[in-house]
Amino acid sequence: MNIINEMHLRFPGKSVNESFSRSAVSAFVMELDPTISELADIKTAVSEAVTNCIVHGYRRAPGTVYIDAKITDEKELIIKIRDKGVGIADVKEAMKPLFTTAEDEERAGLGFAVMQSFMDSVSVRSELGKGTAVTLKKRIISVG
Amino acid sequence: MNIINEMHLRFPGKSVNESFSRSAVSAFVMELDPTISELADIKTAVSEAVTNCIVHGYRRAPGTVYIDAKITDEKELIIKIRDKGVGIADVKEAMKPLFTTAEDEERAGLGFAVMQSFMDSVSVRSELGKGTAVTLKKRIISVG
Amino acid sequence: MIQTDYKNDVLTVYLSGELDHNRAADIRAAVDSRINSLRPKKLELDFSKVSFMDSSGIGLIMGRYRAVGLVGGELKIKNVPDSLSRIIELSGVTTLGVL
Amino acid sequence: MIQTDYKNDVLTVYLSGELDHNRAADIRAAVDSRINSLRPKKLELDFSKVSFMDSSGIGLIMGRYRAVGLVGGELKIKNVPDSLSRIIELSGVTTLGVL
Ligand SMILES: Nc1ncnc2c1ncn2[C@@H]1O[C@H](COP(=O)(O)OP(=O)(O)O)[C@@H](O)[C@H]1O
Ligand SMILES: Nc1ncnc2c1ncn2[C@@H]1O[C@H](COP(=O)(O)OP(=O)(O)O)[C@@H](O)[C@H]1O
Repeated sequence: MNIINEMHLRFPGKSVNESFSRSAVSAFVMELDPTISELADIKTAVSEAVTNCIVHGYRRAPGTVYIDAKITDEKELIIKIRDKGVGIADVKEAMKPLFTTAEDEERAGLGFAVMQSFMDSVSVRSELGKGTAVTLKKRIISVG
Repeated sequence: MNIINEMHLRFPGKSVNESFSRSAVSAFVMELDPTISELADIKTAVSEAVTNCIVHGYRRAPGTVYIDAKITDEKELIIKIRDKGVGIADVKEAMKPLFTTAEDEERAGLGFAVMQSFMDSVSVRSELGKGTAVTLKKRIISVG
Repeated sequence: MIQTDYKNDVLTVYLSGELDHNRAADIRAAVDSRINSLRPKKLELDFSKVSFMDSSGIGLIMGRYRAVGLVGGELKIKNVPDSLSRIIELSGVTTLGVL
Repeated sequence: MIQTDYKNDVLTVYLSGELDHNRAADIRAAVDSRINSLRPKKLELDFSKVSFMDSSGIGLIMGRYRAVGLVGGELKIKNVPDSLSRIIELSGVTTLGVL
């Protein structure tokens, strides 16, 4: 497996950048000629992870969101989305559907569930007080 | 004048990233609610500058292209596009319409002319053997 | 910013564009102020013009389900585009009988 | 990848999508191979489906002007969308009488 393209993006954790960042990732993926539905899945998963950095990671103090995306020669997209925010105490619990620590803000507790359903794999590394990194992978199926 | 949003992007100087990078900048600018024509101008200017990094800056050896974009509270977009490539010996000459050092590759020598025509201002800093940085500015006119 | 319609005790809200966390707060405020002043028997959220939605949209649906319930009304969501059917199903809101 | 049409000594090339440096090389190769095998009296580049173009597209036009000239033909460009008119005018290709 070789990396054939990559991009590195960082921006302040402001809500307006949720839309910007998923569009940027979407533009990066175009090289793989994804279907509309694959593209929608990727945008949705990226939106969940970026929103989590902003809503949860930087809940106490604003900070920078980092996206590193790679494309392999096997048409796999690997996206790491990370913050240097509060971190997650119990990742396993956090990933359970409907679990949320921000109910009053109408978070549904489904961000990780959506990422898992829409991508091939989701892995989370987090340390309290240090931040959280979510790595999403999806293989784009060639058509034709 | 205050910076209200910014983004920093880097990617390898591959031709496929010409399209990716202008789309990413375009997505970043959406916050300013640009007209379709303003958006097209920005995409075109960014495409010229990024293509120059790839075609000229990294002519001898591939390298990374860097984009730093900012939005001010006066609705000004400031985009710096730079490479660490060969640099430009005579910037004034390089900026003249129809001047090109890559005629055999069908470069028209109009990249800088397009940037100047489509943006409010273009400034170039370059050092031989060190690289080139082009800064593009454009104020987005509010509608309504 | 959002288009609404009120007729025969039914409040219809036409959502549009990309429904993410950034947009959800404004929509929530606009819809809740109408719910509280009109106290509709039924709140209809029309998704036909929604081009994108993440789980923030689910939170918005659940929240309006509760908000309209508090004034004795019920929620219906309609015209969900095919592209959103997966996230709607995954969310389980269908079990609330809102569809 | 590019659609072409040849009739009565006229070679028509239907360009589409985003015409940048990345795309230009492939288009150049495809068009020049047809120019050299067909030796058309006229080459028409149809821009109606081009959604974006930077100065690489100008280089492509100038290059085909020369390439078709070498086999005794002339170049015409047609159906230029409004969105591209500014870059076309700025380029000065209009002075070649190709429009
Ligand atoms: N980047 C992050 N930083 C800190 N906590 C996070 C982060 N991402 C997720 N979490 C925690 O995991 C929980 C579940 O996340 P998720 O499934 O996306 O649901 P939601 O965002 O709706 O709460 C969050 O409520 C939060 O407690
Ligand atoms: N990033 C760069 N690195 C090195 N040289 C550059 C760079 N950008 C522009 N140049 C020089 O300036 C010239 C004019 O650039 P431009 O007006 O964009 O026309 P073109 O790209 O068609 O040659 C180029 O031919 C090249 O010699």
